[in-house]
Amino acid sequence: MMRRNVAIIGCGQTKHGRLRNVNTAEMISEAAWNAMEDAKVTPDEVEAIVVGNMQGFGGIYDTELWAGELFGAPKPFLRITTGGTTGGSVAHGGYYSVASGLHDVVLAVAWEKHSDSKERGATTGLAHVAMANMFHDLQQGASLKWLVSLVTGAAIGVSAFQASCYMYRSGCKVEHLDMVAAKDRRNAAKNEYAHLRWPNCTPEDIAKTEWVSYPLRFGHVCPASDGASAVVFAEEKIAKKKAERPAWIKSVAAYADEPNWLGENSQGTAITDLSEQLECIISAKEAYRRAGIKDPRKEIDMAEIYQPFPHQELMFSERLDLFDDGKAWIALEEGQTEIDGSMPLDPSGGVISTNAIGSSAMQRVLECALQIMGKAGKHQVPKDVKNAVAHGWGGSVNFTTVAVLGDSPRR
Amino acid sequence: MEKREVIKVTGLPIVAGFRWSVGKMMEKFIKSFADKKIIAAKCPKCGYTYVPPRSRCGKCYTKIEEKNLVELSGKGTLTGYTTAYVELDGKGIFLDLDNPKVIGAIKLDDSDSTIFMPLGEIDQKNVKEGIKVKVVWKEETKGEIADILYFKPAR
Amino acid sequence: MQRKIAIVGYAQTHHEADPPNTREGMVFEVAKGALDKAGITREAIDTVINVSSDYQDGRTISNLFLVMAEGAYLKDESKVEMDGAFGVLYAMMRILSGTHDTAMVVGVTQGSIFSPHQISFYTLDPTFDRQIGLLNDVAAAAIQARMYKNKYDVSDEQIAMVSVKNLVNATSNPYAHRRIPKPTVKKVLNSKLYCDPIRELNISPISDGACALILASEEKAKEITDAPVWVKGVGNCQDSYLRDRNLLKLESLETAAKKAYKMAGVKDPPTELDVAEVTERFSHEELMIYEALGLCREGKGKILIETGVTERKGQTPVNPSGGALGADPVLATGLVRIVEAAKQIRGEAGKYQIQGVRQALAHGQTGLCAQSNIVFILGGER
Amino acid sequence: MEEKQIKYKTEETIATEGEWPVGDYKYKAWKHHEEFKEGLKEKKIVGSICSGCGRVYVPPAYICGRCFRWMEERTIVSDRGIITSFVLSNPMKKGMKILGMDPVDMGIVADGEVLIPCMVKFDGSDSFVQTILLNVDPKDAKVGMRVQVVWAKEPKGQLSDIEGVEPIK
Repeated sequence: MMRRNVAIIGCGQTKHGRLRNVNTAEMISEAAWNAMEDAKVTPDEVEAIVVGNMQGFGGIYDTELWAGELFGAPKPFLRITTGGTTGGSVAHGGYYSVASGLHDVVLAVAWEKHSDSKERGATTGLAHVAMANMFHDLQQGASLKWLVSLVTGAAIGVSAFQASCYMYRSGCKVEHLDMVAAKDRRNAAKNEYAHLRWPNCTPEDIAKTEWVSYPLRFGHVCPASDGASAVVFAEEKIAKKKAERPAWIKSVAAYADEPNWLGENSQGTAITDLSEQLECIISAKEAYRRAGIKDPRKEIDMAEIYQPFPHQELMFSERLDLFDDGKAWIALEEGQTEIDGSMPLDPSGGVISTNAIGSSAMQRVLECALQIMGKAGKHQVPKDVKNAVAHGWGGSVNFTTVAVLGDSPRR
Repeated sequence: MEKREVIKVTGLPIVAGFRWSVGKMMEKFIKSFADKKIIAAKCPKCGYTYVPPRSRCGKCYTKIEEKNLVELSGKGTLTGYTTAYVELDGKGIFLDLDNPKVIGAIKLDDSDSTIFMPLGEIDQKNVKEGIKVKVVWKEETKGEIADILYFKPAR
Repeated sequence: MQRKIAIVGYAQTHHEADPPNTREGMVFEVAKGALDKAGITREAIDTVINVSSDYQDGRTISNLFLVMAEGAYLKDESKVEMDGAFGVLYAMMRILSGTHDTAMVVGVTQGSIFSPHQISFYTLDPTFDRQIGLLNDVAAAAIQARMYKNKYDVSDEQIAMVSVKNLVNATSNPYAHRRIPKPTVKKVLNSKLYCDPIRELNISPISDGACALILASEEKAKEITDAPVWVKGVGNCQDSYLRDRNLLKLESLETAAKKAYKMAGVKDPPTELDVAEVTERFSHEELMIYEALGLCREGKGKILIETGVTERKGQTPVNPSGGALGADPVLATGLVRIVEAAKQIRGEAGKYQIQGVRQALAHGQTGLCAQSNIVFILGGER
Repeated sequence: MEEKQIKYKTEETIATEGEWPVGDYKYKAWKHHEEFKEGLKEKKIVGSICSGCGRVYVPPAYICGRCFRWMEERTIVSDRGIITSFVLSNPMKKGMKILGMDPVDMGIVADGEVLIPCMVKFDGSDSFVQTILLNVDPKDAKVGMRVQVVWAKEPKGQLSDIEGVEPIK
């Protein structure tokens, strides 16, 4: 069958941070309108809208039922949510909406408004992922010491354990995590939409911050941001008409692994290495195959990786086959992953600098599109970006979204 | 194992709390309750008037700004209603109400939105679509949503 | 459509108030059941769409722990957090794009663990309506029912007749939840009054249940089954928020239906549709659905129910399975409608089989007063 | 250092409030932990074994998603295994509040104690179990370390019968 080519023709986002002068509906619509204006389309031209966020954080159920009219309702709406990967999944939904031939122009919007939660860093929302498991374990006589160790030791959830696994697997040191964090904070300083910006940040600056729980420091941790991002997808003819240099979606893939950290109600799982990330390896392979990319290390020019914690940038760059397993830290040391390096990773500053959870994986797609369209401004990488890969990560270390974007349609 | 048995899991008394920033338009709206005023946002292009006010017209997509805010009279027409004999307890259970509540769908004069507000000082038999109603304020208003007590029939 | 798509397998649980089964157990049961029905194994599925809700399940990322039970291990997986019928739309998109050839959609809700009525309250504008604290799905529907009754002079008895029809139908559906002996108008009108004019038997029950279905591209469908049910048309639309929409009509459903009809080439729904399975969370809603689907003119829904047009023996039977009033596992409900419509086409509906069904409609909805709607047209012949 | 960081913030408008009673859900679960606890009472670690792929899940799981079948068989795995991952907490301090509790005051942990939550893969299983690494200097904690279960003196058939794990001497 003939496959339809789909491109991103416009991107929009809000500034990220603590946005207390708007309500959720206004925040979402700001990003949506920015994207529509950037794409030079009116809401009448948009045929359908795909939305998503992580509902537990903002305390509103199906926000688009209330907010939808500010950016397009009445219209077909589709809500797609998959935890940390939500934004990526929403973008994939936008892509499929057009690729299916059911629609020609589709708006995809993703958001989070953490500051609406009374708890700092939306802890209840995060704990809620495993709350049913926790209640179950307590009912089954788990000790309070175990609970305390869970809450304090693993304050940032499974990521600290994952960092431990990854460091063992790759041999990288905490110093490398400091380097990643510093690089990303510097990159974020060039991105006016980022939440946490730290010009000239050095690994030494990061190393001075306190431990959250070893091996992760406060300087390694992402903020809880408010913000929204949106992109407009269009089929080939419209894309060529509306955009000077559309960012073509060459492929998407989102494979699921077994939950890495316990199953439903704390049943055992058959996984023992949190840094293996099989679902990411397979998603990347499939995405490259669908995109016709044979050698990602040569053909991919940059990547936006979902890295709320610094070891993840290294780890996922390997799982995305941009570096050998366990060797990304060497590329980091050589400066390859810097904004002007041979394989820039997260020139936008990434999730470590800006994390409006539901929107974060969408931001990766959006940032890759900006780089291809040449619209990334101060954080534009200083080379011609022909192909870029956008990554999303979430679930219980078991969901990955991958999108391959390019400067030309898939052949 | 012939049968897979199931147990119920009870939680701890944990409540997630939220404080939703209302935005500039809603802030004006709520704060103006202090002066016993109801304001609405009138689309500068199509004229559709939203109450509570908002920043974008859903009918013609025009941006609505603070200068487009208009004051309403606090009077309106009842376009629909129901008498609620039950009420959610906040945890999902419908509890019987000793005093049933009348909920009115009200279109305020010079606005196009419908708001859903309590009705008071009214005999259930006299509740009818089309009757005129008006807002009843608390004696001392503070600029919060609770300043509106209910709507009652207007003569 | 770029490709032809067919339903090739399905399964649902017995929907009950509080069955001794876990979410995982229900999902595994239907996923496996659908595969068995299609006569294929998990390996034959390319992509899996989960339909569940973080609020309904009380688990942020509700699909996360269901990956294994729904057969999505190392599959291209995603989740739609709306009615299950929207999940089918997304699965279709994935096949239509050419990326995938087969898809499984699995929807699940356990109403017993937390009330969907409470969750409906969380959809309200948090800066105003949620603060007023009066509305929820039942109260909003009551206001709508009252407006509709007054505008079109519809009686409580006529609305009760919808409940009676669907509850009678439910008694012969082994999967239905609410199976009361000999439902009558009197029983409905004597049931507990919630929000005038809505009584207990005007409201769909709160069910635990799951449903799965398998979609395949034309080529794959032909390999898998001799009796594919083709998706001939689909359309969806979401209305404005409660304050700024016309509650007297289901406008978004009308838009959705028109789109689906156009795609399927349906010109005269009352004569061309042999059966319809719709999601009527409240009995008056079904009358409004008749109108929005073009089965009758505006305000004339009451005539269809009075004259028995939508009964099993009528010209256009609606909800022969008992509909949502018979069982409402919230997010799975729209999926169940599609499955029931497909069963009618394949002649597998048992005691409630309608004779000679060639074309069927299925409807799903999300939001207060049916704010977001989706319509499918299914057909047996090519 | 702090002042070098720029964090974006806007002015505040007023806010409205609301709640979500997350503790009021009545979840359902299998009795998998009951089976696990039965074993603990006899200082045994029970897992389920898949008849398709032979993988052993600890604690018992009911469905093998790989082979897409119920797991009916149970097996006992060793109470010795290896650390696959660990983290170090900051030293516990009197006065700190965790879920509204003061763990030092309550005698759950000692003042100044560093907790070492860890993941252990028991020999003969394909899972890791999250527990606490005990009786070791935090400096000596390592991935790959051989450990054994520290059992409660009198196991009662509850999850806390496994107090943690300690290095094998």
